Amino acid sequence: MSLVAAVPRGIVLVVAIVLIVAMFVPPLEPLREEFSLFFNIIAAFAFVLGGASLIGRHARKIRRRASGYGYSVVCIGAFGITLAAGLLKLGNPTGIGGDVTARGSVFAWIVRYVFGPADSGLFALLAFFIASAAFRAFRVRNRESTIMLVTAFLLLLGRTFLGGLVTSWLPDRLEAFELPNVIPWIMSVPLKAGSRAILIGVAVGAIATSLRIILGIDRPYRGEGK
Amino acid sequence: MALALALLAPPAAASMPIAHSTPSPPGANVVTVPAAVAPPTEVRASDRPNDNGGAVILDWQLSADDRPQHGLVTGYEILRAPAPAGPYRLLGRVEPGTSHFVDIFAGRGKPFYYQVAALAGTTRGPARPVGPAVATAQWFNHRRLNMLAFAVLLAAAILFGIRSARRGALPRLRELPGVGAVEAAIALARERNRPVLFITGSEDLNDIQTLAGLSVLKEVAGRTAAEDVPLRVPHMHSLVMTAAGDTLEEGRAAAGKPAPVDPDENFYLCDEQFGLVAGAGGIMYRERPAACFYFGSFYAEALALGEIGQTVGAVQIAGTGQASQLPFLLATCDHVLIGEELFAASALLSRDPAQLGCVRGQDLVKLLAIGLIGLGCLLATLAQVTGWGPLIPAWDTLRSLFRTG
Amino acid sequence: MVQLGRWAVMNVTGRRCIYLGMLLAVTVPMIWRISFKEHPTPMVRDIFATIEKLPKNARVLFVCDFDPASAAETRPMEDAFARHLCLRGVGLYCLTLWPTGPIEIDRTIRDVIALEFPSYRYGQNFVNLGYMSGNEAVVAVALTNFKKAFSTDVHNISTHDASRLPMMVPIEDLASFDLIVDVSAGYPGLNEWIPYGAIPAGVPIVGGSVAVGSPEIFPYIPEQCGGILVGVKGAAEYEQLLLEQYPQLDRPECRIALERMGPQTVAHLMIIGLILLGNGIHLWRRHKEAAA
Amino acid sequence: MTRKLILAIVCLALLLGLLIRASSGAMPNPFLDYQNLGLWVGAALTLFALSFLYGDNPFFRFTEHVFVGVASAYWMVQGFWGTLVPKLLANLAPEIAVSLFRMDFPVGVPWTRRLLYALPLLMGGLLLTRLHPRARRAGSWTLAFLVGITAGLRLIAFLDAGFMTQIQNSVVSLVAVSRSGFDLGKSLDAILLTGGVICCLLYFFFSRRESGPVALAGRFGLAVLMVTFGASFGFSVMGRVAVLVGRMEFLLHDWLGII
Repeated sequence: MSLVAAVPRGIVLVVAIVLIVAMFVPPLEPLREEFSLFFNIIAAFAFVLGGASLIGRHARKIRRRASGYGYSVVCIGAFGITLAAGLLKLGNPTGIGGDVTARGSVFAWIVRYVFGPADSGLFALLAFFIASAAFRAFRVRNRESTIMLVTAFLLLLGRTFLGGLVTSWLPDRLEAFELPNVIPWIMSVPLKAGSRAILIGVAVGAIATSLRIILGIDRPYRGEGK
Repeated sequence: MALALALLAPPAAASMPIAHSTPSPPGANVVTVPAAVAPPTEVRASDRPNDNGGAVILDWQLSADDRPQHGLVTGYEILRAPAPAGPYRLLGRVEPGTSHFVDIFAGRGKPFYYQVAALAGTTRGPARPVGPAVATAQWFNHRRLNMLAFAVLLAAAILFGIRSARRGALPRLRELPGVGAVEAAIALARERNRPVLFITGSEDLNDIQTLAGLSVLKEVAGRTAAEDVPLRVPHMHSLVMTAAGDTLEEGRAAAGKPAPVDPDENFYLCDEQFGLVAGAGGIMYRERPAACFYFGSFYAEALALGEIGQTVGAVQIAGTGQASQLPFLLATCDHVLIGEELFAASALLSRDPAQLGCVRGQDLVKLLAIGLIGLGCLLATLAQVTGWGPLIPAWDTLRSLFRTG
Repeated sequence: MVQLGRWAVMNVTGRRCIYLGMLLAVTVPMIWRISFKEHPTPMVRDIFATIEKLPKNARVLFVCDFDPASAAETRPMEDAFARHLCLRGVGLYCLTLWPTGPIEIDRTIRDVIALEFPSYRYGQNFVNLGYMSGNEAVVAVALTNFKKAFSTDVHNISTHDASRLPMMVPIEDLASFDLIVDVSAGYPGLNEWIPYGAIPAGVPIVGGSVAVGSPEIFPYIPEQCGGILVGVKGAAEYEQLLLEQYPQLDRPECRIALERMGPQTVAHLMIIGLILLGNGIHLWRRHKEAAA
Repeated sequence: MTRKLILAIVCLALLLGLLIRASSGAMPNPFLDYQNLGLWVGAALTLFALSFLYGDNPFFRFTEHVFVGVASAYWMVQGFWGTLVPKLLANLAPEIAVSLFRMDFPVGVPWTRRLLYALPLLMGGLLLTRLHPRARRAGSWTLAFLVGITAGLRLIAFLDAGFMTQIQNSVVSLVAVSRSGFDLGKSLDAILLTGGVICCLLYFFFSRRESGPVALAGRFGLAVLMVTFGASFGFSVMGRVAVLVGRMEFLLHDWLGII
């Protein structure tokens, strides 16, 4: 391992250790704040790479006249217009120093009438997907799937007016087993237990992964390779 | 629990001044304003501990005229000066009944003198200067000593696991069928001559789950390269795309099939989750991947990706720590790695001793968590049932071990 | 690792029938305006009571952590909260941690505060602090130094400017607020504001969450979080309470969530029917296979 | 071919009908102003997006490409005006931001701060060397820097909020006492909650055997997890349907004007 190749590992080690130590040393604590800000700043630089990837991929399709290259023209066009409108604040009534989404600007129009509807339109697909997923997945197949099916069924029932009706015949003594009371119980006992255990498990996994990265066992950046 | 809490509660209520609320007869609302309101007593100014300087804490006893009802005091004014003689500048006002103020603009290392004066309407009562108080920085935050201890303990457990595995004591781990299915799915893709789609979640590189996803991608990259299966890795973040480019190269080099990354296999779509759905959905419909892998942090897009993958008949394997999206992945994918299993996937795929040892270390940490929960609950229950004096401070100490701040 | 088994791939027609059914289940009750009366749950009543007993000069941090994509669920909550808080006459400090959140704050200010409460003055009764990037890091900064995290409002007026933003004068840190109200649709949201903001500052917090994110908030209730409105149903229950307490609000724009519950109910019934149908087919097939 | 022709004629007829309805004032007229045009654009994009349910088609493909282009540019613009200018430039050289963009930043930034903020500038610059195929190595220094930040910040964050806080919340008395004395229901809840958390954690054990008491506890843990998943599935249907309702409101009310 050459010295130059060892630099990234050293950077990871130093940065991570400094940020961990900063949690316990008050004069260093502002660093944690500053460094998470640095992340966002560098992520903003990275947009150049993302843009290059997007334009490069579609430009190649256009150059090769690959099938459906017309869509690539649309994509690059939409990208270019939005980028110009936003960076130059075209038609912005508050000028170059104002809010980029100020009403009346070209960018605000695009956000409101192109970005918004397309985004929510795609989001709305989920209503259909959830129905077909429920139809396909919730079957009495084995023990696990049955438990999941029954819970989901109860929850769905409880979200409608039927929730109060199906168990209203129960005597007052068994009030606790009425659906409107069972659902909060599910949310506050088994669901709480399950989500808490997942949280703890994820925390343990995340701590271990952080350690692996700090020690250089995991290298999601280019390490010693060529 | 309520019992134990009552036992632990300091006898604060007894020292509170009790207001004599004799109802005044109608028409007797004559207010006599005395020459001055009584000043607050025992004013103390001290450096706020465990910080980076900059703050001075002021505490005082309420003015004798500050009572819950019929009190003259309408608030307190806090004044500050660089010298005992002044000039004093107003720092702030607090409501009546308040006996605490933090001056967060005290700088570092500068001595200041303070006055706390009671207010009666627009009249400011007399006040004596206190001080000097100097805000200083501490080199260690004692309130986080417990966190440091836990950090060291957890790191030691994980390092122990890694060390023993590196020395040859490979842990016996249970099989995760989802991990085995990854190889089968790649073989299927080769058989059908179709690509494999891999998505590293919708979070940026500042999420540990994304990094765990990249580790899985590294293994998948090696195996697809060995089987000559094309790979499609669309991204929601430019940084993740850049890192994934390196990951792909490393994975291939490790599998003995080094090859540069094609810009059509590792690419950026846009930073919007439904842009990922549209883009990846389009790829799924047009290129019909034989297998789709989703490893990372997912939100609403998980259901859409899984369902589109179902429609095109791909084998789907997912892993995420997002509890709220796990049900949708379970309903659409063939195999799902739940929560912590995501972080173990790359270890099980690579069979790298250090990584496997780390997974063993995670088990040790969980054992510790279970032990602490069990011990804490036992202490709390015993303290409540028996009411035995020494148990209560013991339980309280244990609870304070987990206090963060 | 869980495997529920490999599903039989549904045929295209079956899938399209389900999609069509869903479309009808949602549009038909919307066109014929089918709606049902809501019965508020204790948690929603608790949230309502928390805001109802705020004093007149209270300062409320009103966080809008959602974007237009999730607005269908969160907008009715945001509006109901804004309406209720304005009716109580409290000071509103609006902000968001979502880059696309400012659109929603502007809309609430325009359609609710400015339109229905003309006596609310900018800088005195409400202020729009806009978007700040950095997610939970912003919360952590605001915790100790609010004006460092939000140095200007959306109009680039300094938050230290006492003449133009007099309501910012008493604000030092998060503890300066009497209540945090956060309507959130994911990350960053309640799951960040509660542990990094409300708990260390000791400020009560209530809010609303999209249904999908709510199980992550439940562990905080009731100790660290006063309660959350869950999805459209929570918003509808809140609207019901508002209507009962303030009958003058009986206008269409104050019953948005109540009206949206109509298609919800029918869609839920359809999914319930689908699950029953699916299991019926499944059991019938299994029975036939066993017989064969 | 005939099928496509019929489809085109039906689409044209529909569009013509809508335009006539718009010119009569029942719907927003797209040729009146930009807002009304926007409603038509939004309605078209919504319909195109929903057309994906039928399968991949040119309308969806068009929306997909428009959306990917617009959304990536949207986030770049936000990155520039929301991060690079107010966070980097305002700390590094606020004079430029003030004179170039007429923005209201304080200019008296101390040189130590400027020096500190030269670090992200340097790292960002190094990252851009990725654009050149031969200068790529320097970019991995930036990636290492970012990964280091993530590991350093997240390790503590998960220790704090995920590990310690969750354990603290779990440490409770298993015997609940209400005003009227011992409360059986609440006590059972507490036992089930604690037992559930422990069993789920045991389920996550990687070095457990396939049988034995730990495996048994793990199976109970799995059952608890399945309840969790079922509940959150049933719970989130409402949110998904709500989005569709919102879209339908937009189409039926804002655009078509029939409800």
